[in-house]
Amino acid sequence: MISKLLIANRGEIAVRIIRAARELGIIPVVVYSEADKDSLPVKIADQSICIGPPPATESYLYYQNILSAAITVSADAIHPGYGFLAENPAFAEACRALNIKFVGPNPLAIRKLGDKATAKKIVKEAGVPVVPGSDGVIKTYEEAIEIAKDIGFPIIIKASAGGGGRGMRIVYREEDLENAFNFAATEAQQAFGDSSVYIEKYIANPKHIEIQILADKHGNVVHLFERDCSVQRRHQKLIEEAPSFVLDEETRQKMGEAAVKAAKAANYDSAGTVEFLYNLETKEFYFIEMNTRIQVEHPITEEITGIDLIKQQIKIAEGEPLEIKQEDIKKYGHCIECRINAEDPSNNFTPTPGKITQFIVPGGPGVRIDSGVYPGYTIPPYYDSMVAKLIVWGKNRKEAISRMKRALREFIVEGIKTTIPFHQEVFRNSTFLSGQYTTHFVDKFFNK
Amino acid sequence: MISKLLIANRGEIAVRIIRAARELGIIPVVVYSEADKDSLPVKIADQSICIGPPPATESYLYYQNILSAAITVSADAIHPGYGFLAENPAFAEACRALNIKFVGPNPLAIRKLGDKATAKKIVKEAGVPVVPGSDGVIKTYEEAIEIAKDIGFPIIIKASAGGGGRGMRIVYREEDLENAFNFAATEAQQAFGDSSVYIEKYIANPKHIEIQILADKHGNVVHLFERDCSVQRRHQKLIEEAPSFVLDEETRQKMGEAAVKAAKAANYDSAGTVEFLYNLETKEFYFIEMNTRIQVEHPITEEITGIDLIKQQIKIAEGEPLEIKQEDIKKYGHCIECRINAEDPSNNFTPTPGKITQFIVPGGPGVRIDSGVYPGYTIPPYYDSMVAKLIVWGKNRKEAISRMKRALREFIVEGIKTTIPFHQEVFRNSTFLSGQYTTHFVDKFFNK
Amino acid sequence: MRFRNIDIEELIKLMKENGVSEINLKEGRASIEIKMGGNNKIIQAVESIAEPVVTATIPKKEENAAKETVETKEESKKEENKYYEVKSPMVGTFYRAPAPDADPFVEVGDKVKVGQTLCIVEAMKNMNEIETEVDGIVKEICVENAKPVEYGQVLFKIEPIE
Amino acid sequence: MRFRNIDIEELIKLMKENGVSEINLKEGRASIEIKMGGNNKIIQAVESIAEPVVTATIPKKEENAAKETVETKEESKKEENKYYEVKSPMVGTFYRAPAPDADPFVEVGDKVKVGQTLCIVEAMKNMNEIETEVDGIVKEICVENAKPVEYGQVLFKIEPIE
Repeated sequence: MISKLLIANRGEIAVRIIRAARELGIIPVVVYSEADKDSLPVKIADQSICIGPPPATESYLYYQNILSAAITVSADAIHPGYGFLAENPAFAEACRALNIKFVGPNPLAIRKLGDKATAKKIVKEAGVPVVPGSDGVIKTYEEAIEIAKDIGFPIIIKASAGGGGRGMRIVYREEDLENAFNFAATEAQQAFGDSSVYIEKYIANPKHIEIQILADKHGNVVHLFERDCSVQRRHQKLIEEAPSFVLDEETRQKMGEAAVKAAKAANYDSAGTVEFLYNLETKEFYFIEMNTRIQVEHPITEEITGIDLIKQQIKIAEGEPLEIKQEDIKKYGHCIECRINAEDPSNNFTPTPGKITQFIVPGGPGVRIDSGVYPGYTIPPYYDSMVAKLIVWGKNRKEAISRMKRALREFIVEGIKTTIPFHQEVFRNSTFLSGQYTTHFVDKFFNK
Repeated sequence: MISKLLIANRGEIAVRIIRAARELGIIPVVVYSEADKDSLPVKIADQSICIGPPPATESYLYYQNILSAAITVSADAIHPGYGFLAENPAFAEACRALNIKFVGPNPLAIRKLGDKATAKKIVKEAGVPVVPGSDGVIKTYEEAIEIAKDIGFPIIIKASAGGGGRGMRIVYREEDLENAFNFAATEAQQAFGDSSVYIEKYIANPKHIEIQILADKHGNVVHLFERDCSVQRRHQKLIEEAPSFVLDEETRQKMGEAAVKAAKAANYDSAGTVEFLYNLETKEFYFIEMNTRIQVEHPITEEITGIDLIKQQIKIAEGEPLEIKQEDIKKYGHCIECRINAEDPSNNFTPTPGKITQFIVPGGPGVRIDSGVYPGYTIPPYYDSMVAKLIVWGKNRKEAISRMKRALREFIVEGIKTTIPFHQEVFRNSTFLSGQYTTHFVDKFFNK
Repeated sequence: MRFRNIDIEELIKLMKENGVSEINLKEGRASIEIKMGGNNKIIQAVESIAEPVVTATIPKKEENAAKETVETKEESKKEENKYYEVKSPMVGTFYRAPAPDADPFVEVGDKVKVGQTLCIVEAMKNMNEIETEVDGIVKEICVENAKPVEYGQVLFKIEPIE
Repeated sequence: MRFRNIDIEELIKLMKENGVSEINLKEGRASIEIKMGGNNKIIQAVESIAEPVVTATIPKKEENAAKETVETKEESKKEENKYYEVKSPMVGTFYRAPAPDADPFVEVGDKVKVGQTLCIVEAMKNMNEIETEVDGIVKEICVENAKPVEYGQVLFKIEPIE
């Protein structure tokens, strides 16, 4: 059993972990950088300990002080939250060496799943679908045509060393492949000094759908349904909902089972998330990666299942077997989360750190707020720009949407600009309302 | 259909109704007294209209200005909230005469159920148990002994004109009855100038348990389980929970059915509450009265059923038939509400109006806040002392309690004293934790 | 001798020195009222008081709000001294004339006498005649005909005649 | 005779001496009302009124807090100027001596030279010697032996010697 838990994080997730620890009768201690002296987690924790100056590399990412803090306050466990050290296998190993429980999976699972190629290989062998394509680099056009025919058009050619869209070509017809292949290889050579490319099935209308899983240290794994996180801007999730409005029960079932398989294949033993690309047209899904941490959007799963994921995660770290069986996990209603950030949506989402002079959060039925700020708090410029997660439950998607609209409307934040106006626009958008939005949604409708 | 709803109330319930109205696409308009110019409902409503000076008799209780306000802003309905005009049949009649929908039951039902004797008679005839006793005044000892033998000891003798415990005698044995009867009659004569007394079965360990019902204008009535409201101080409820921890399924079923019977017998047609006295020892229950309004503690029922009672109430007022069938109403988990008041529990609960300089509400999983205040708001001295309703859900009572404790702990209110410390003490009390508390609980443990 | 943070002696001394007849401080939402002595020779003193007081007290954002309030208060107080305000005693609809085709009861510039009807506020189908309680000249009609008025809303400003 | 913090006799004396006709203090939400008796005259010394008024308006709690902060700031600034502060560069456990039975590295009053070891902070089983970066005299040892220290915590105050 854990009696004192060091929280190696800040902001809303530190507050979230304080809450879970307290409900379990565990004493929460937070670490903080000099910039976070007046933060909400420091204000409400039982104990807090300064670990360094504002830059994260010298505080929240600096193992030595964090581990030393744990030893100094006699914490018997560390919760890394998300970001910072959450998916760092070396940190997890250091905790283990110091006999401090790490609230997360075993270091080997972190390491294996942290490498995309290894992760893909593991889950593919376990029978989980991955995006079809060349298993590695393609050298010649002849190879390319063979694979393309095998997986079927459209396909996408990507630079191995790539990024940012360069060396990337989408090909819809066989007759265009040769030109495209040569073009992509040339562009890759010019951009990265390496002409290696690979081929994948191109999914024109993808949704980002992920499955929450819980795995204990005794081989038990359950899934808690999906989250649709397709409202993204530059790969940053902005709005998530659970369940997905477009998944049929059969696909939901299959995805859940695939996620459990993936977790088992990796000997996973904590709360985790298996991310899939979902083809809105064909209803096929493909493994992308597995996140070996609790996620920002975990509350929407908590709201539809009634299960407190952080408490489960802590109990797993204590070595307790899962008390929940798959057949006991039911979903009730619909939940949506809006990430309210200190960013100016009318100015390209520029961060707006500064003093929050007034902060009146929405309340009433079905509204949950996970926030690390308070009236009079100054958001420092050093870290992420999260102000609050506005989480809204309704007995169905229609009620959740009307509730989110009224909650966004009554949310009062003064002193800084936030993304509330952006969210209000999304909830007026017919594509969003239909549920048929893809990961291209924000680019398509909000790129002004 | 209602398109504009006038809210004839203030504080948290006005905010609650604004929320429900908005989620239904109805425009909420609030009335306010000069003392409530800066109140939260005025701040967040679409429209607001001043109806009078601070004293409630000249504002929130003053029909003419409220009705005139409704006409002036073209509201087609009035929601009275609780208190003020909520259970005033004449006001409901005036609304009807002006062709304004009253969000509450028909005036006749209010009138009948507002008179305790009439209400008792109606439900008794419908087969709902009432506290056994003399049906009216007892004149002689002979009459008294006959009734006492009939209903069984212990009995209580009460002054007809009574109140405050005077002229009241509990009698446990037949041989004590004559003395007690004479004594009570004499005391009643001295105290009230009227020696009339009546007899009731004495329930030594009563719980206040009430059933929430919903009745439409088409004869459909459903119940939404019970609330245990036994934590009271001077008949003011302080903490409520749903479901009750002591009720077995059979009794729950019977009480629900009795409440539906009572509502049908009174031709009730809105959200309402049937209050029962529950004998902790014998598991018998007795009708006390029916409240013909939405109640302060309605959120705990919303949380365990997922049903928004205010939205249901509004839809009923619109004439819609109930969309929910009894068999569809299920309960999930456990919910507790603490009423956080601006009162000093260390000083005999003296009200502490004044400026709230800091206000950081708890959040995270399972926490709901219904409040009418905000940071920087000054609580005026004219009305009730409610600061916030802290409503906490857990998958079972144990989780709800540990969650309530952590929520109470993280609730920060500065500038005024509140009842938070009182609540914290209750949640450490073993009698409360056992669920076996009665309406004597606060007097017994907190009367210092 | 101190009350909260106020040195009462100093306050009284100040009042005496400056001919202040009445001071009225509150803390709750910070309110100040200062009345100068006997002969009603207030003049501009009020504004210059209001200014430094407010700027000094409240955090920036609120400051502006407070300033406005104070200024409005002071302003309306000035006018209150100058003009008599006829306020609506009820919620309803404001009518300037007894009937749609009739002439208005009063126009700006009219001389009115105590008890003279200025307008009607219709509330709940009742036509309530609103009268002036001072003799004077109508300086402003603050509400448009047939518009809704709330409780306490200013309907007319009247310059009293002694 | 006292009421809360007010000496009533003194209050009465004050009123009498200064011709105050009415005083009205409250505590709940802090209110003061003072009325002067005679027909004193006004004039302009308005600004000097503003001063004490200001002190009066800020809510009590904040004022003290603000004051304290300011004071501490001023104080530590003053000391900063006077004393050099040796702060912990890491989180760990503070030891005054190289071994449990050894003598402390330094005592209050000791003269120290740049580079001289003042203490050890143990972090992750590493013994980190903390040295002074100034020549001076140890004025204060701010942490007890074997106690935990956080990042940036002041360990020693040293009066520099030129």
